[in-house]
Amino acid sequence: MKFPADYPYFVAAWILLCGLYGIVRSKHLVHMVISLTVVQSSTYVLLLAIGFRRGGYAPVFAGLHTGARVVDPIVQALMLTDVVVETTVVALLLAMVVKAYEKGGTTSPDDLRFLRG
Amino acid sequence: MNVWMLTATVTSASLVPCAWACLRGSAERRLVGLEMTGIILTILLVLLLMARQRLPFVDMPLTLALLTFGAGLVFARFLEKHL
Amino acid sequence: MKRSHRLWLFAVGALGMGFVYCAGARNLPPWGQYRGPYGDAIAQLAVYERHTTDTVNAVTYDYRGFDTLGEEFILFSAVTGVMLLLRPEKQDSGGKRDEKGGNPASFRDRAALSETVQMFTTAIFGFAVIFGIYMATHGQLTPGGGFQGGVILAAAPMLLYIAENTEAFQRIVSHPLVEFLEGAGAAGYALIGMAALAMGAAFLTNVIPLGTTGDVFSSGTIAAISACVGVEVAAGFTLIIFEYLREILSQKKNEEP
Amino acid sequence: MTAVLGVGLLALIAVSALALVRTDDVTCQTMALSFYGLLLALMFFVFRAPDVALAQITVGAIALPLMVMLAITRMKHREARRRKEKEPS
Repeated sequence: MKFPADYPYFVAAWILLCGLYGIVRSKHLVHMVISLTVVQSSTYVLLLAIGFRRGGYAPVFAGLHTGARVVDPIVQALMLTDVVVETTVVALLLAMVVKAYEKGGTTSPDDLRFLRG
Repeated sequence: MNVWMLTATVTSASLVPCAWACLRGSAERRLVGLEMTGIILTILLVLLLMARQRLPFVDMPLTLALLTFGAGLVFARFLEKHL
Repeated sequence: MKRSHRLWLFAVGALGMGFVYCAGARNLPPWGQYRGPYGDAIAQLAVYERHTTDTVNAVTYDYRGFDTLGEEFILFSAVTGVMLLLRPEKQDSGGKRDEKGGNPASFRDRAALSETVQMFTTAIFGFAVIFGIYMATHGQLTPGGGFQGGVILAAAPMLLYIAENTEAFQRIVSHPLVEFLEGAGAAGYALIGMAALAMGAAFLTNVIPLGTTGDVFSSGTIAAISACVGVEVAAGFTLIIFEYLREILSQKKNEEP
Repeated sequence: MTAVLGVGLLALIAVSALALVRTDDVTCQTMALSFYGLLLALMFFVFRAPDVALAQITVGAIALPLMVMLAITRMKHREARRRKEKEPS
Protein backbone atom coordinates (compact mmCIF):
# COMPACT_ATOMS: atom_id res chain seq x y z
CA MET A 1 0.00 0.00 0.00
CA LYS A 2 1.83 3.06 -1.27
CA PHE A 3 0.84 6.49 -0.12
CA PRO A 4 0.24 8.55 -3.27
CA ALA A 5 -1.41 5.74 -5.21
CA ASP A 6 -3.90 4.87 -2.49
CA TYR A 7 -4.58 8.36 -1.23
CA PRO A 8 -8.41 8.29 -1.73
CA TYR A 9 -8.72 5.12 0.32
CA PHE A 10 -7.11 6.91 3.25
CA VAL A 11 -9.45 9.86 2.78
CA ALA A 12 -12.43 7.49 2.89
CA ALA A 13 -11.18 5.97 6.15
CA TRP A 14 -10.56 9.45 7.58
CA ILE A 15 -14.09 10.60 6.73
CA LEU A 16 -15.56 7.43 8.27
CA LEU A 17 -13.63 8.02 11.50
CA CYS A 18 -14.62 11.71 11.52
CA GLY A 19 -18.28 10.79 11.27
CA LEU A 20 -18.00 8.19 14.03
CA TYR A 21 -16.20 10.76 16.20
CA GLY A 22 -19.08 13.16 15.60
CA ILE A 23 -21.60 10.52 16.65
CA VAL A 24 -19.63 9.75 19.83
CA ARG A 25 -19.24 13.35 20.95
CA SER A 26 -22.72 14.44 19.86
CA LYS A 27 -24.87 16.48 22.24
CA HIS A 28 -27.80 16.97 19.93
CA LEU A 29 -29.81 14.37 18.05
CA VAL A 30 -29.80 16.39 14.81
CA HIS A 31 -26.04 16.67 15.11
CA MET A 32 -25.97 12.89 15.35
CA VAL A 33 -28.01 12.49 12.17
CA ILE A 34 -25.68 14.86 10.30
CA SER A 35 -22.68 12.89 11.54
CA LEU A 36 -24.34 9.78 10.18
CA THR A 37 -24.51 11.39 6.73
CA VAL A 38 -20.78 12.08 7.02
CA VAL A 39 -20.20 8.40 7.78
CA GLN A 40 -22.20 7.51 4.71
CA SER A 41 -20.31 9.95 2.51
CA SER A 42 -17.15 7.95 3.14
CA THR A 43 -18.65 5.12 1.10
CA TYR A 44 -19.04 7.51 -1.84
CA VAL A 45 -15.35 8.36 -1.73
CA LEU A 46 -14.42 4.69 -1.46
CA LEU A 47 -16.65 3.55 -4.34
CA LEU A 48 -15.55 6.49 -6.48
CA ALA A 49 -11.88 5.69 -5.85
CA ILE A 50 -12.42 2.02 -6.74
CA GLY A 51 -14.31 2.71 -9.97
CA PHE A 52 -12.10 5.49 -11.27
CA ARG A 53 -9.90 4.84 -14.27
CA ARG A 54 -7.17 7.21 -15.31
CA GLY A 55 -7.82 8.82 -18.67
CA GLY A 56 -11.33 7.41 -18.93
CA TYR A 57 -14.37 9.36 -20.07
CA ALA A 58 -17.58 9.76 -18.12
CA PRO A 59 -19.90 6.85 -19.00
CA VAL A 60 -22.36 8.96 -20.98
CA PHE A 61 -22.20 8.39 -24.70
CA ALA A 62 -23.97 11.57 -25.75
CA GLY A 63 -21.47 13.16 -28.12
CA LEU A 64 -18.92 10.38 -27.65
CA HIS A 65 -18.01 7.55 -30.01
CA THR A 66 -19.14 4.19 -28.67
CA GLY A 67 -15.72 2.54 -28.46
CA ALA A 68 -14.36 5.09 -26.01
CA ARG A 69 -12.68 4.06 -22.79
CA VAL A 70 -14.99 5.01 -19.91
CA VAL A 71 -14.91 4.68 -16.14
CA ASP A 72 -16.99 1.94 -14.56
CA PRO A 73 -20.75 2.67 -14.82
CA ILE A 74 -21.78 -0.09 -12.39
CA VAL A 75 -19.99 1.44 -9.43
CA GLN A 76 -21.62 4.77 -10.25
CA ALA A 77 -25.06 3.15 -10.30
CA LEU A 78 -24.29 1.78 -6.83
CA MET A 79 -23.39 5.27 -5.66
CA LEU A 80 -26.61 6.66 -7.10
CA THR A 81 -28.59 4.13 -5.07
CA ASP A 82 -26.50 5.03 -2.04
CA VAL A 83 -27.32 8.74 -2.36
CA VAL A 84 -31.04 8.05 -2.66
CA VAL A 85 -31.16 5.68 0.29
CA GLU A 86 -29.21 8.16 2.41
CA THR A 87 -31.90 10.77 1.85
CA THR A 88 -34.73 8.48 2.81
CA VAL A 89 -32.92 7.28 5.93
CA VAL A 90 -32.22 10.86 7.01
CA ALA A 91 -35.83 11.89 6.41
CA LEU A 92 -37.08 9.06 8.62
CA LEU A 93 -34.47 9.68 11.33
CA LEU A 94 -35.27 13.39 11.46
CA ALA A 95 -38.95 12.62 11.86
CA MET A 96 -38.04 10.35 14.77
CA VAL A 97 -35.91 13.13 16.30
CA VAL A 98 -38.79 15.58 16.05
CA LYS A 99 -41.15 13.07 17.62
CA ALA A 100 -38.68 12.26 20.41
CA TYR A 101 -38.40 15.97 21.16
CA GLU A 102 -42.14 16.43 21.23
CA LYS A 103 -42.66 13.47 23.52
CA GLY A 104 -39.60 13.81 25.73
CA GLY A 105 -38.83 17.52 25.57
CA THR A 106 -35.11 17.00 25.01
CA THR A 107 -32.74 16.77 22.08
CA SER A 108 -29.74 15.41 23.95
CA PRO A 109 -29.05 11.74 23.32
CA ASP A 110 -27.89 11.34 26.92
CA ASP A 111 -31.22 12.47 28.35
CA LEU A 112 -33.48 10.09 26.47
CA ARG A 113 -34.36 8.28 29.67
CA PHE A 114 -38.05 7.96 28.87
CA LEU A 115 -37.22 5.26 26.37
CA ARG A 116 -36.59 2.83 29.24
CA GLY A 117 -39.73 0.96 30.12
CA MET B 1 -4.27 19.72 -20.61
CA ASN B 2 -5.66 22.89 -22.10
CA VAL B 3 -6.40 26.44 -21.10
CA TRP B 4 -9.86 25.56 -19.68
CA MET B 5 -8.40 22.96 -17.36
CA LEU B 6 -5.70 25.36 -16.20
CA THR B 7 -8.32 28.02 -15.48
CA ALA B 8 -10.46 25.50 -13.62
CA THR B 9 -7.54 24.43 -11.44
CA VAL B 10 -6.67 28.02 -10.59
CA THR B 11 -10.31 28.92 -9.93
CA SER B 12 -10.77 25.96 -7.61
CA ALA B 13 -8.21 27.50 -5.26
CA SER B 14 -10.85 30.09 -4.39
CA LEU B 15 -12.88 27.34 -2.70
CA VAL B 16 -10.47 27.51 0.24
CA PRO B 17 -11.61 30.95 1.49
CA CYS B 18 -15.20 29.77 0.97
CA ALA B 19 -14.47 26.83 3.25
CA TRP B 20 -12.97 29.25 5.76
CA ALA B 21 -16.17 31.29 5.75
CA CYS B 22 -18.48 28.28 5.66
CA LEU B 23 -16.99 26.12 8.37
CA ARG B 24 -16.59 28.56 11.24
CA GLY B 25 -18.38 31.52 12.75
CA SER B 26 -22.04 32.47 12.92
CA ALA B 27 -24.85 31.16 10.75
CA GLU B 28 -25.09 34.38 8.72
CA ARG B 29 -21.40 34.27 7.88
CA ARG B 30 -21.75 30.65 6.81
CA LEU B 31 -24.66 31.52 4.58
CA VAL B 32 -22.54 34.13 2.78
CA GLY B 33 -19.81 31.53 2.27
CA LEU B 34 -22.36 29.07 0.96
CA GLU B 35 -23.70 31.52 -1.62
CA MET B 36 -20.18 32.28 -2.81
CA THR B 37 -19.47 28.55 -3.08
CA GLY B 38 -22.54 28.11 -5.26
CA ILE B 39 -21.41 30.83 -7.65
CA ILE B 40 -17.82 29.59 -7.87
CA LEU B 41 -18.93 26.01 -8.32
CA THR B 42 -21.25 26.92 -11.20
CA ILE B 43 -18.35 28.62 -13.02
CA LEU B 44 -16.06 25.72 -12.17
CA LEU B 45 -18.42 23.11 -13.59
CA VAL B 46 -18.75 25.08 -16.86
CA LEU B 47 -14.95 25.34 -17.11
CA LEU B 48 -14.54 21.60 -16.50
CA LEU B 49 -17.07 20.57 -19.11
CA MET B 50 -15.44 22.92 -21.59
CA ALA B 51 -12.07 21.39 -20.76
CA ARG B 52 -13.37 17.93 -21.58
CA GLN B 53 -15.49 18.98 -24.57
CA ARG B 54 -18.63 17.39 -23.09
CA LEU B 55 -21.34 19.96 -23.77
CA PRO B 56 -24.31 17.70 -22.79
CA PHE B 57 -23.18 18.02 -19.17
CA VAL B 58 -24.32 21.64 -19.12
CA ASP B 59 -27.41 20.42 -17.21
CA MET B 60 -25.35 20.34 -14.06
CA PRO B 61 -24.30 24.00 -13.81
CA LEU B 62 -27.86 24.91 -14.82
CA THR B 63 -29.30 22.88 -11.95
CA LEU B 64 -26.76 24.31 -9.57
CA ALA B 65 -27.52 27.89 -10.64
CA LEU B 66 -31.25 27.33 -10.19
CA LEU B 67 -31.03 25.49 -6.90
CA THR B 68 -28.41 27.61 -5.15
CA PHE B 69 -30.51 30.68 -5.86
CA GLY B 70 -33.57 29.00 -4.36
CA ALA B 71 -31.72 27.40 -1.47
CA GLY B 72 -29.98 30.64 -0.52
CA LEU B 73 -33.30 32.47 -0.36
CA VAL B 74 -34.93 29.65 1.61
CA PHE B 75 -32.09 29.59 4.14
CA ALA B 76 -32.13 33.38 4.46
CA ARG B 77 -35.89 33.44 5.00
CA PHE B 78 -35.80 30.68 7.58
CA LEU B 79 -32.91 32.28 9.44
CA GLU B 80 -34.79 35.57 9.47
CA LYS B 81 -38.22 34.34 10.48
CA HIS B 82 -38.06 31.10 12.40
CA LEU B 83 -34.64 30.57 13.89
CA MET C 1 -21.08 6.30 30.65
CA LYS C 2 -19.12 9.48 31.16
CA ARG C 3 -18.11 11.61 28.22
CA SER C 4 -14.35 11.28 28.56
CA HIS C 5 -14.64 7.51 28.98
CA ARG C 6 -16.67 7.34 25.83
CA LEU C 7 -14.09 9.31 23.87
CA TRP C 8 -11.27 7.08 25.11
CA LEU C 9 -13.23 4.01 24.13
CA PHE C 10 -13.78 5.55 20.72
CA ALA C 11 -10.04 6.24 20.32
CA VAL C 12 -9.22 2.59 20.97
CA GLY C 13 -11.92 1.43 18.59
CA ALA C 14 -10.83 3.86 15.91
CA LEU C 15 -7.25 2.64 16.09
CA GLY C 16 -8.40 -0.94 15.70
CA MET C 17 -10.69 -0.05 12.85
CA GLY C 18 -7.89 1.85 11.12
CA PHE C 19 -5.66 -1.23 11.20
CA VAL C 20 -8.39 -3.51 9.90
CA TYR C 21 -9.23 -1.03 7.15
CA CYS C 22 -5.60 -0.72 6.03
CA ALA C 23 -5.29 -4.49 5.93
CA GLY C 24 -8.47 -4.70 3.90
CA ALA C 25 -7.62 -1.88 1.50
CA ARG C 26 -4.20 -3.36 0.68
CA ASN C 27 -5.58 -5.63 -2.00
CA LEU C 28 -7.82 -3.07 -3.64
CA PRO C 29 -6.67 -2.04 -7.12
CA PRO C 30 -4.41 1.06 -7.06
CA TRP C 31 -6.17 4.32 -7.72
CA GLY C 32 -7.06 4.75 -11.37
CA GLN C 33 -6.05 1.23 -12.44
CA TYR C 34 -9.39 -0.54 -12.05
CA ARG C 35 -10.23 -3.19 -14.66
CA GLY C 36 -13.85 -4.09 -14.10
CA PRO C 37 -15.00 -6.70 -16.60
CA TYR C 38 -18.70 -6.05 -15.95
CA GLY C 39 -18.32 -2.30 -16.30
CA ASP C 40 -16.58 -2.70 -19.64
CA ALA C 41 -19.23 -5.12 -20.87
CA ILE C 42 -22.04 -2.76 -19.89
CA ALA C 43 -20.31 0.23 -21.46
CA GLN C 44 -19.87 -1.69 -24.73
CA LEU C 45 -23.33 -3.23 -24.85
CA ALA C 46 -25.76 -0.74 -23.33
CA VAL C 47 -25.89 1.60 -26.31
CA TYR C 48 -26.65 -1.25 -28.75
CA GLU C 49 -28.92 -3.30 -26.52
CA ARG C 50 -31.01 -0.58 -24.92
CA HIS C 51 -30.61 2.41 -27.28
CA THR C 52 -29.67 4.70 -24.39
CA THR C 53 -26.68 6.98 -24.23
CA ASP C 54 -26.45 7.21 -20.44
CA THR C 55 -25.11 3.86 -19.31
CA VAL C 56 -25.42 4.69 -15.60
CA ASN C 57 -29.17 5.08 -15.95
CA ALA C 58 -29.28 1.96 -18.09
CA VAL C 59 -27.73 0.05 -15.19
CA THR C 60 -29.95 1.69 -12.58
CA TYR C 61 -33.30 1.36 -14.32
CA ASP C 62 -32.79 -1.69 -16.48
CA TYR C 63 -29.92 -4.10 -15.77
CA ARG C 64 -30.26 -3.59 -12.02
CA GLY C 65 -33.92 -2.55 -12.19
CA PHE C 66 -35.04 -4.98 -9.54
CA ASP C 67 -32.73 -3.40 -6.95
CA THR C 68 -34.02 0.04 -7.85
CA LEU C 69 -37.57 -1.23 -7.37
CA GLY C 70 -36.62 -2.17 -3.83
CA GLU C 71 -35.00 1.23 -3.37
CA GLU C 72 -38.16 2.99 -4.55
CA PHE C 73 -40.15 1.06 -2.00
CA ILE C 74 -37.65 2.08 0.68
CA LEU C 75 -38.39 5.67 -0.33
CA PHE C 76 -42.12 5.00 -0.32
CA SER C 77 -42.10 3.43 3.12
CA ALA C 78 -39.84 6.18 4.49
CA VAL C 79 -42.29 8.85 3.34
CA THR C 80 -45.12 6.85 4.87
CA GLY C 81 -43.14 6.62 8.11
CA VAL C 82 -42.51 10.37 8.18
CA MET C 83 -46.21 11.04 7.63
CA LEU C 84 -47.16 8.54 10.31
CA LEU C 85 -44.77 10.08 12.84
CA LEU C 86 -45.53 13.72 12.17
CA ARG C 87 -49.28 13.68 11.62
CA PRO C 88 -50.91 15.53 14.54
CA GLU C 89 -52.70 13.38 17.08
CA LYS C 90 -56.38 13.66 17.84
CA GLN C 91 -56.25 15.76 20.99
CA ASP C 92 -53.53 17.97 19.55
CA SER C 93 -54.90 21.47 19.03
CA GLY C 94 -52.08 22.41 16.64
CA GLY C 95 -53.38 21.38 13.28
CA LYS C 96 -56.45 19.35 12.51
CA ARG C 97 -57.51 17.98 9.21
CA ASP C 98 -60.00 20.84 8.66
CA GLU C 99 -57.44 23.14 7.09
CA LYS C 100 -59.27 23.52 3.83
CA GLY C 101 -61.80 26.27 3.37
CA GLY C 102 -60.51 28.44 6.19
CA ASN C 103 -59.52 32.05 5.99
CA PRO C 104 -57.03 33.03 3.34
CA ALA C 105 -53.47 32.95 4.61
CA SER C 106 -51.99 35.93 6.32
CA PHE C 107 -50.09 38.37 4.16
CA ARG C 108 -49.15 40.52 7.10
CA ASP C 109 -45.42 40.32 6.68
CA ARG C 110 -45.54 40.29 2.93
CA ALA C 111 -44.91 44.02 2.84
CA ALA C 112 -41.57 43.47 4.55
CA LEU C 113 -40.33 41.39 1.64
CA SER C 114 -38.73 43.23 -1.24
CA GLU C 115 -40.62 43.18 -4.51
CA THR C 116 -37.56 41.95 -6.38
CA VAL C 117 -37.46 38.76 -4.37
CA GLN C 118 -41.17 38.18 -4.83
CA MET C 119 -41.02 38.72 -8.59
CA PHE C 120 -37.91 36.63 -9.14
CA THR C 121 -39.04 33.69 -7.08
CA THR C 122 -42.46 33.62 -8.71
CA ALA C 123 -40.89 33.84 -12.15
CA ILE C 124 -38.35 31.13 -11.40
CA PHE C 125 -41.10 28.82 -10.09
CA GLY C 126 -42.28 28.14 -13.63
CA PHE C 127 -38.73 27.61 -14.84
CA ALA C 128 -38.04 25.16 -12.03
CA VAL C 129 -41.13 23.10 -12.85
CA ILE C 130 -40.24 22.89 -16.53
CA PHE C 131 -36.61 22.11 -15.76
CA GLY C 132 -37.63 19.35 -13.36
CA ILE C 133 -39.87 17.76 -15.97
CA TYR C 134 -37.07 18.03 -18.55
CA MET C 135 -34.64 16.40 -16.13
CA ALA C 136 -36.99 13.53 -15.34
CA THR C 137 -37.76 12.76 -18.99
CA HIS C 138 -34.25 13.03 -20.43
CA GLY C 139 -32.55 10.63 -18.05
CA GLN C 140 -31.75 8.17 -20.83
CA LEU C 141 -29.81 10.72 -22.89
CA THR C 142 -27.87 12.98 -20.55
CA PRO C 143 -27.03 12.84 -16.84
CA GLY C 144 -30.19 13.16 -14.86
CA GLY C 145 -33.18 10.96 -14.43
CA GLY C 146 -36.27 10.51 -12.35
CA PHE C 147 -34.74 11.02 -8.98
CA GLN C 148 -32.95 14.27 -9.71
CA GLY C 149 -35.90 15.69 -11.64
CA GLY C 150 -38.27 14.74 -8.84
CA VAL C 151 -36.24 16.60 -6.24
CA ILE C 152 -36.15 19.73 -8.42
CA LEU C 153 -39.92 19.50 -8.89
CA ALA C 154 -40.46 19.15 -5.15
CA ALA C 155 -38.17 22.11 -4.45
CA ALA C 156 -40.24 24.38 -6.70
CA PRO C 157 -43.11 25.02 -4.19
CA MET C 158 -40.54 26.23 -1.65
CA LEU C 159 -39.94 29.19 -3.97
CA LEU C 160 -43.59 30.14 -3.53
CA TYR C 161 -43.17 29.85 0.21
CA ILE C 162 -40.31 32.36 0.20
CA ALA C 163 -42.32 34.72 -1.97
CA GLU C 164 -44.86 34.69 0.91
CA ASN C 165 -47.46 33.36 -1.46
CA THR C 166 -48.54 31.06 1.35
CA GLU C 167 -51.98 30.47 -0.07
CA ALA C 168 -50.71 29.05 -3.34
CA PHE C 169 -47.99 27.11 -1.52
CA GLN C 170 -50.51 25.48 0.75
CA ARG C 171 -52.88 24.73 -2.07
CA ILE C 172 -50.09 22.85 -3.85
CA VAL C 173 -48.56 20.92 -0.99
CA SER C 174 -51.74 19.94 0.83
CA HIS C 175 -53.57 18.80 -2.27
CA PRO C 176 -54.95 15.26 -1.89
CA LEU C 177 -53.69 14.46 -5.38
CA VAL C 178 -50.10 14.52 -4.08
CA GLU C 179 -50.70 11.45 -1.94
CA PHE C 180 -52.33 9.70 -4.86
CA LEU C 181 -49.42 10.56 -7.16
CA GLU C 182 -46.89 9.20 -4.69
CA GLY C 183 -48.61 5.82 -4.66
CA ALA C 184 -49.18 5.94 -8.39
CA GLY C 185 -45.49 6.49 -9.09
CA ALA C 186 -44.44 3.50 -7.01
CA ALA C 187 -47.22 1.37 -8.48
CA GLY C 188 -46.32 2.44 -12.00
CA TYR C 189 -42.82 1.07 -11.60
CA ALA C 190 -44.11 -2.29 -10.40
CA LEU C 191 -46.76 -2.37 -13.14
CA ILE C 192 -44.16 -1.82 -15.86
CA GLY C 193 -42.39 -4.86 -14.46
CA MET C 194 -45.66 -6.80 -14.41
CA ALA C 195 -46.36 -5.85 -18.03
CA ALA C 196 -43.30 -7.83 -19.03
CA LEU C 197 -44.65 -10.80 -17.05
CA ALA C 198 -47.99 -10.51 -18.86
CA MET C 199 -46.19 -10.64 -22.21
CA GLY C 200 -44.44 -13.84 -21.23
CA ALA C 201 -40.99 -12.38 -20.45
CA ALA C 202 -39.16 -12.14 -17.14
CA PHE C 203 -39.98 -9.42 -14.60
CA LEU C 204 -38.82 -5.94 -15.72
CA THR C 205 -37.75 -7.07 -19.18
CA ASN C 206 -37.56 -4.19 -21.62
CA VAL C 207 -40.71 -4.84 -23.64
CA ILE C 208 -41.52 -1.39 -25.03
CA PRO C 209 -40.12 -0.69 -28.54
CA LEU C 210 -36.65 0.82 -28.19
CA GLY C 211 -36.82 3.67 -30.72
CA THR C 212 -33.88 5.55 -32.19
CA THR C 213 -30.82 6.16 -30.03
CA GLY C 214 -30.74 9.82 -29.07
CA ASP C 215 -34.48 10.49 -29.27
CA VAL C 216 -36.54 11.40 -26.22
CA PHE C 217 -38.83 8.45 -26.88
CA SER C 218 -36.10 5.85 -26.96
CA SER C 219 -34.71 3.16 -24.67
CA GLY C 220 -38.08 1.53 -23.90
CA THR C 221 -38.82 0.99 -20.24
CA ILE C 222 -35.87 3.06 -19.01
CA ALA C 223 -37.61 6.31 -19.92
CA ALA C 224 -40.97 5.08 -18.58
CA ILE C 225 -39.52 3.92 -15.26
CA SER C 226 -37.55 7.14 -14.93
CA ALA C 227 -40.75 9.15 -15.35
CA CYS C 228 -42.53 7.00 -12.73
CA VAL C 229 -39.69 7.49 -10.28
CA GLY C 230 -39.79 11.23 -10.95
CA VAL C 231 -43.49 11.40 -10.09
CA GLU C 232 -43.00 9.38 -6.93
CA VAL C 233 -39.99 11.34 -5.68
CA ALA C 234 -41.59 14.71 -6.37
CA ALA C 235 -44.78 13.74 -4.55
CA GLY C 236 -42.89 12.11 -1.68
CA PHE C 237 -40.68 15.12 -0.98
CA THR C 238 -43.65 17.47 -1.25
CA LEU C 239 -45.43 15.40 1.39
CA ILE C 240 -42.38 15.52 3.68
CA ILE C 241 -42.16 19.33 3.34
CA PHE C 242 -45.87 19.65 4.09
CA GLU C 243 -45.67 17.47 7.19
CA TYR C 244 -42.87 19.58 8.63
CA LEU C 245 -44.51 22.91 7.85
CA ARG C 246 -48.07 21.93 8.79
CA GLU C 247 -48.02 23.58 12.20
CA ILE C 248 -46.55 26.84 10.96
CA LEU C 249 -49.08 26.97 8.14
CA SER C 250 -52.03 26.34 10.44
CA GLN C 251 -50.76 28.91 12.93
CA LYS C 252 -50.53 31.49 10.17
CA LYS C 253 -54.17 30.85 9.44
CA ASN C 254 -55.16 31.32 13.08
CA GLU C 255 -53.37 34.65 13.27
CA GLU C 256 -55.71 36.10 10.66
CA PRO C 257 -57.95 38.62 12.44
CA MET D 1 -3.93 18.43 -14.05
CA THR D 2 -6.99 16.44 -12.99
CA ALA D 3 -4.78 14.75 -10.41
CA VAL D 4 -3.82 18.09 -8.86
CA LEU D 5 -7.47 19.18 -8.73
CA GLY D 6 -8.62 15.82 -7.36
CA VAL D 7 -5.97 15.54 -4.68
CA GLY D 8 -6.57 19.11 -3.48
CA LEU D 9 -10.31 18.56 -3.47
CA LEU D 10 -10.02 15.36 -1.44
CA ALA D 11 -7.87 17.19 1.11
CA LEU D 12 -10.47 19.97 1.36
CA ILE D 13 -13.21 17.36 1.81
CA ALA D 14 -11.27 15.67 4.60
CA VAL D 15 -10.82 19.00 6.41
CA SER D 16 -14.47 19.98 5.99
CA ALA D 17 -15.67 16.61 7.29
CA LEU D 18 -13.78 17.17 10.52
CA ALA D 19 -14.97 20.78 10.80
CA LEU D 20 -18.54 19.66 10.10
CA VAL D 21 -18.69 17.16 12.94
CA ARG D 22 -16.90 19.55 15.31
CA THR D 23 -19.59 22.21 14.86
CA ASP D 24 -22.00 22.04 17.77
CA ASP D 25 -24.71 24.49 16.84
CA VAL D 26 -27.11 22.69 14.50
CA THR D 27 -28.22 25.78 12.56
CA CYS D 28 -24.60 26.54 11.69
CA GLN D 29 -24.11 22.89 10.89
CA THR D 30 -26.87 22.99 8.31
CA MET D 31 -24.91 25.54 6.26
CA ALA D 32 -21.72 23.52 6.65
CA LEU D 33 -23.58 20.38 5.54
CA SER D 34 -24.72 22.14 2.38
CA PHE D 35 -21.16 23.25 1.68
CA TYR D 36 -19.89 19.72 2.24
CA GLY D 37 -22.50 18.38 -0.17
CA LEU D 38 -21.41 20.87 -2.82
CA LEU D 39 -17.78 19.82 -2.40
CA LEU D 40 -18.75 16.16 -2.81
CA ALA D 41 -20.69 17.06 -5.96
CA LEU D 42 -17.63 18.77 -7.44
CA MET D 43 -15.53 15.73 -6.56
CA PHE D 44 -17.99 13.45 -8.38
CA PHE D 45 -17.82 15.66 -11.43
CA VAL D 46 -14.02 15.80 -11.43
CA PHE D 47 -13.83 12.00 -11.17
CA ARG D 48 -16.21 11.47 -14.13
CA ALA D 49 -19.44 10.60 -12.36
CA PRO D 50 -21.84 13.27 -13.69
CA ASP D 51 -25.01 11.33 -12.79
CA VAL D 52 -24.01 11.03 -9.18
CA ALA D 53 -22.85 14.65 -9.16
CA LEU D 54 -26.30 15.75 -10.26
CA ALA D 55 -27.97 13.60 -7.60
CA GLN D 56 -25.59 14.99 -5.01
CA ILE D 57 -26.30 18.59 -6.05
CA THR D 58 -30.04 18.09 -5.74
CA VAL D 59 -29.96 15.92 -2.64
CA GLY D 60 -26.82 16.53 -0.63
CA ALA D 61 -26.58 20.23 -1.20
CA ILE D 62 -30.26 21.19 -1.25
CA ALA D 63 -32.72 18.55 -0.05
CA LEU D 64 -30.81 17.26 2.99
CA PRO D 65 -30.02 20.70 4.52
CA LEU D 66 -33.58 21.77 3.76
CA MET D 67 -34.99 18.79 5.62
CA VAL D 68 -32.67 19.40 8.57
CA MET D 69 -33.70 23.04 8.61
CA LEU D 70 -37.41 22.13 8.49
CA ALA D 71 -36.94 19.74 11.41
CA ILE D 72 -35.12 22.40 13.48
CA THR D 73 -37.80 24.93 12.59
CA ARG D 74 -40.52 22.60 13.72
CA MET D 75 -38.77 21.89 17.03
CA LYS D 76 -38.19 25.61 17.67
CA HIS D 77 -41.79 26.33 16.77
CA ARG D 78 -43.08 23.66 19.13
CA GLU D 79 -40.89 25.04 21.91
CA ALA D 80 -42.22 28.57 21.38
CA ARG D 81 -45.79 27.31 21.44
CA ARG D 82 -45.21 25.33 24.60
CA ARG D 83 -43.75 28.41 26.28
CA LYS D 84 -46.69 30.52 25.17
CA GLU D 85 -49.16 28.01 26.57
CA LYS D 86 -47.31 27.94 29.89
CA GLU D 87 -47.22 31.72 30.31
CA PRO D 88 -50.88 32.61 31.13
CA SER D 89 -51.16 30.00 33.89
